[in-house]
Amino acid sequence: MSTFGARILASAGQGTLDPSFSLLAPGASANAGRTDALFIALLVLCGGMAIVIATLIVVFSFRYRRHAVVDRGNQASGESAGEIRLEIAWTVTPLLIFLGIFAWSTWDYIRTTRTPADALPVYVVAKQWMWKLQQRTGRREINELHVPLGQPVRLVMTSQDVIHSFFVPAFRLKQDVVPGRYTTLSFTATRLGEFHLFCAEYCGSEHSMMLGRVVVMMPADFSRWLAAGPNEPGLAERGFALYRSRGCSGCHEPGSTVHAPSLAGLIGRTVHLQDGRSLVADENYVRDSVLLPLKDVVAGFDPVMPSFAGQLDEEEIAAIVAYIRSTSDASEGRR
Amino acid sequence: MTARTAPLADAARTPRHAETALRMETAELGMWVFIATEILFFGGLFFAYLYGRTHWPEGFAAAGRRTDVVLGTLNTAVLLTSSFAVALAVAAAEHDRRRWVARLLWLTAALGVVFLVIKGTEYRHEWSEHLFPGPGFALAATAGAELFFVLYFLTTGLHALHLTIGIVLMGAFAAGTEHASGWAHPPRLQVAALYWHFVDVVWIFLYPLLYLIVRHS
Amino acid sequence: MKDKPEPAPKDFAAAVRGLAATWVALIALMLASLGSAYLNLGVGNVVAGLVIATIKTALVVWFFMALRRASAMTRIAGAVGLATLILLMALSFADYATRARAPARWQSPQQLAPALGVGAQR
Amino acid sequence: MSYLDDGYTLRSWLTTHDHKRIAILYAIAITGFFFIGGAAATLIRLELATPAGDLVSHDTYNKLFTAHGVIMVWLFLIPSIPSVMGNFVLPLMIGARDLAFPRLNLLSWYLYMGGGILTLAALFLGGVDTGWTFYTPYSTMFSNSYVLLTLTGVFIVGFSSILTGLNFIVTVHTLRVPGMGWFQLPLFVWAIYATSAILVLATPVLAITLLLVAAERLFQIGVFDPAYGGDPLLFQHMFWFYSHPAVYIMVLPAMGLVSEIVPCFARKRIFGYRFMAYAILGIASIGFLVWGHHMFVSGQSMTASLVFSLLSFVVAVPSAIKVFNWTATLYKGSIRFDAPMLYALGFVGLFTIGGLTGLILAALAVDVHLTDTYFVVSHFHYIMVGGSVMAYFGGLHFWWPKVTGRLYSGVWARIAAVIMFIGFNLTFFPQYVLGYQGMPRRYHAYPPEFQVLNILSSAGASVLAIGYLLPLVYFAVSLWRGERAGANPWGATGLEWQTASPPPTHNFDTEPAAPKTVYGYDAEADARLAARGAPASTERAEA
Repeated sequence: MSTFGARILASAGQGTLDPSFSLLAPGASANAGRTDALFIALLVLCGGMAIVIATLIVVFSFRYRRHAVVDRGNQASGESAGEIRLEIAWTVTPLLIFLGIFAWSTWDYIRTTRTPADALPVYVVAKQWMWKLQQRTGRREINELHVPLGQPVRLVMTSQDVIHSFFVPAFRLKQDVVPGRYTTLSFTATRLGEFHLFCAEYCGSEHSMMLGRVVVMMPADFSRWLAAGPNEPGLAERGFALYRSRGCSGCHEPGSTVHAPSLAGLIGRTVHLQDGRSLVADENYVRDSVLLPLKDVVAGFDPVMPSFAGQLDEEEIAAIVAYIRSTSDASEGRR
Repeated sequence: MTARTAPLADAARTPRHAETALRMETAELGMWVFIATEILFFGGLFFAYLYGRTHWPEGFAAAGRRTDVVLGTLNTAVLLTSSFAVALAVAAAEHDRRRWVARLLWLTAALGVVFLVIKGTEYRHEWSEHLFPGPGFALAATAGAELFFVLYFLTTGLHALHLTIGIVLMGAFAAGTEHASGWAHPPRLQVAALYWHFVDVVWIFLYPLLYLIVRHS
Repeated sequence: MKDKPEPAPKDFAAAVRGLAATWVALIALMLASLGSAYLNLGVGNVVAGLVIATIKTALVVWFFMALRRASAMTRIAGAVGLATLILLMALSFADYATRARAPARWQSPQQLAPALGVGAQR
Repeated sequence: MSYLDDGYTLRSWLTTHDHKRIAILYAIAITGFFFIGGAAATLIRLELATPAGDLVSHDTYNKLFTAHGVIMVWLFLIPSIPSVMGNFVLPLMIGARDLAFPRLNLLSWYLYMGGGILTLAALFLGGVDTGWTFYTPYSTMFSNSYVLLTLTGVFIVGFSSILTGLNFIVTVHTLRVPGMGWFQLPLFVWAIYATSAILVLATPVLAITLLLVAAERLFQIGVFDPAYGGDPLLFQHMFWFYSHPAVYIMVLPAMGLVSEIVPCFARKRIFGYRFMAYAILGIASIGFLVWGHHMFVSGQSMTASLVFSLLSFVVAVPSAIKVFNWTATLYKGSIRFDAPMLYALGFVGLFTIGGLTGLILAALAVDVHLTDTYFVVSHFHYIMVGGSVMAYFGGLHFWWPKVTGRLYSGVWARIAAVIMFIGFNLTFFPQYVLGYQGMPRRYHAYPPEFQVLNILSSAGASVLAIGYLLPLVYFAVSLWRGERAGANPWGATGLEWQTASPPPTHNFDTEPAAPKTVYGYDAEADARLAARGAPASTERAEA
């Protein structure tokens, strides 16, 4: 941890109790600039309003203090028409301003959540009190995430126990990691360096120790780093091995005797269900289908698939999902 | 709601309080506000039910078939009749038929007890059929079925608790009316009856949601 | 909705007749509700069940609970409770109806045993 | 005979049905809880003075912030202004002799004490570490602490809130003095009325939610637990359905209080009375529609987030109206700066900052960065401590002469107000910056670059603590040998000032007449009086 601390200090260029901190920590992702711009605009607006109100209070307090000799005349005893106009004005004006802010922030938010099609997937499993991450090639990391500069990355996250939250302040992004389902977070890093990774949702005793760092590298360095890792099979390869060894292929391969839907290119496809509903298949759908096959049966197939609940762990399911995703790279990155 | 006691001892100095009509309005409004609270209290459970029903329709259907529709319907009839009885009691009290008031209130309380006995019988059947959530739950293979029974026991259990309070209340008013106790006057009885009707209304919604999900096929 | 609260019926027999008619209607509606469950109506089953329950509630509230004789404020008190409950459900379902997927079964070991009952293993 | 002289035994206090005595019972209990919660906060700030977790262990730290949250929210803030000041002055303000259900009122206090003691018991037995939010599945299946006992305590306190709310609603409806219409009610009555509606409608949802959490912990049933088909977000929806309106439970009465104090010390009717009343109702009702803004990054759907974001902007409008109207009330007033006024003006300033930063948090794109950081911590402390607690002290200073019949040291009271204002800003303003820099909340240890601001904050907390301790001293002195206060030391117009200080047991010796207008102050006449050198505390029954 001491080297970690030293690294933080080195990268931030600050010593303990160094008063030369910057008010806004530097942003390091594509959306950080937008978020900062919106934040500063809001700060100016809100600060301006606060200053105007404070000034008025101070000026009125001084000018109309009890012993001041000042004109206090022309006070209407009831609500005059002018007063009502004033009330309406200061009701409608803030409302319009607020709606404007809403539009701006919503626009930003939608842009931030949109994931480019070529985003690099990284699977994240959170548990008390660590982050386990896995690149598509199968290279695993704990409490560290290496990403290439300038390339969109999409985190597919789930938790093994309680709710955690993946928070990288330099990216101005945060997403809760919820047990029992996948949540996603996408970003494009725009600065080289190392950045804090925090767990932002209280998760028990060592919540404040659930730290990590995000390392942004040049794409070439990243490729080298990826290749230099322990030589494990890629996540999708591992998924394919599971797909074979656990018997998925026995039914889902096109030529098999049991009639089961083909999984090739499944993710991103619209699936029509027996009960008339339809949905776009995503990681959660695959996950549900592995664990709770009878929940969403595809139209035209018998509900014969057994549940794999308790037989596959979270990381194995992630591998199978990665494999299925790899069969449909063309449609990757929807949602 | 027996706590409606503004400083009555000094009624002469507070003419506003002396008016029965106003006291009546105070107590009645208090009870309705209390009912609003209760709507939200049971509402939380209905909300959880709505979540379960929309997310696990098959599980809820499978579990819903296992409830005892005969006893459930019988119980609905019992409770509706008890509401009728207490409404009659209020009407009788308004028209000064004290003997009828007491009889009808005893009948109401008795119907409440019948309801609880039938409900207990149902619980016993469900226990023997392993429908209590927990280890050895009969429908463990069907996702969502257990959630249904969790909500089934929570809602019916809370309802039974409310009903038990109602039975005590009705019994007290019946006895109070028989002994011509001053506190068991008609306006107060009417307010107590509101509570009983509310407990009935909760059951009116529980009946289709718990017993009548899918009975065909 | 009537503007002025209705006075109590003067005649006891008339009051009893009114309440009895309400009771008969309630029992009939209950049987209708029961019957509807045995028809295959799809979503209609739920709708029928809830609509009938609402009508029954209206009958109980209006005639048994004498809301027709109550003051406007009293009516509002009940209505606001109901409206708030609908808000809770409606706005939450703005989330559930549009969320990408429902949560699924989760398979991590329990850290705590439940305080009562053995649980967990099934 | 004043209500204070109506029996001196402990029994006469513990079995009283008098709303004024029950208010005193609440005040004593609440003061105790406030300082226990404050002690937890002191330890938190001490721990955070250094980046390393060196003062207490992480488990102890987690229990400290949970204790601080649970005590301050449910045992102090929610009952503070409604149960103490609402109880004392609401019947007086509408010319009633008591609440509609006096015995129920006493029951509320016993429920509150019972729940409070259970909660404290949980803390002293070993504590709870879930955070005051009790998020599942941590609270149901992972926390190894006294969750059930705490849940029971909060559950019971919830019923106390419900009964208090019910009592106030019925009282305002049925016991107003004849001739007092809705638009002649003081705004404090409006605020308490709206607050009561929230108490009655939101608290039961909390009760059932806590019951489900307890059931889940006991039987592992799976309503909120994904392992058995439940959804942790279902808990969050139900919890925030209560807990967001609960914020308005805490701040609406404070707004009402300030609306009493500002006109009185500006000697002017409140500006835009009707709009103030509508704004109270607007906040109370729209406040029910915005809970989802606590869940922007929780994994709720994007559509839901957009809807809740929009509604959160809308709820800011009535709050803005109120700030504008308070400011406009000062215009052409004849302003006196007694202690209550200083607290009220402090409230307006701090509430404005808290409200405006709320606007920043309502913006989705920014909230994704700021939520669960110190920015949020600072925001809600500005509203609840800068806002509600400041107003609570304002009310205490405003009605102290009425409650006790004694005056306190005006100089010391003003000094305390200034110290609180400065200490508060010093404590919490740095936390906004910390939040934007990315320091997550509920962290026991933190990276060293956050230390400067944390030290500032801890230093401010010690100033704030002095501010909170000072009133204990001068109020005690006031009780012991304070000057006698007349019936109306501030020359205020409310009905509560038209009876003796302290009021007789039955409130009014003769039933008061409903005033023709509310806040009938006259700044011009007051300024003329001042020019002739009349003392500040001129007694004027009809101002």
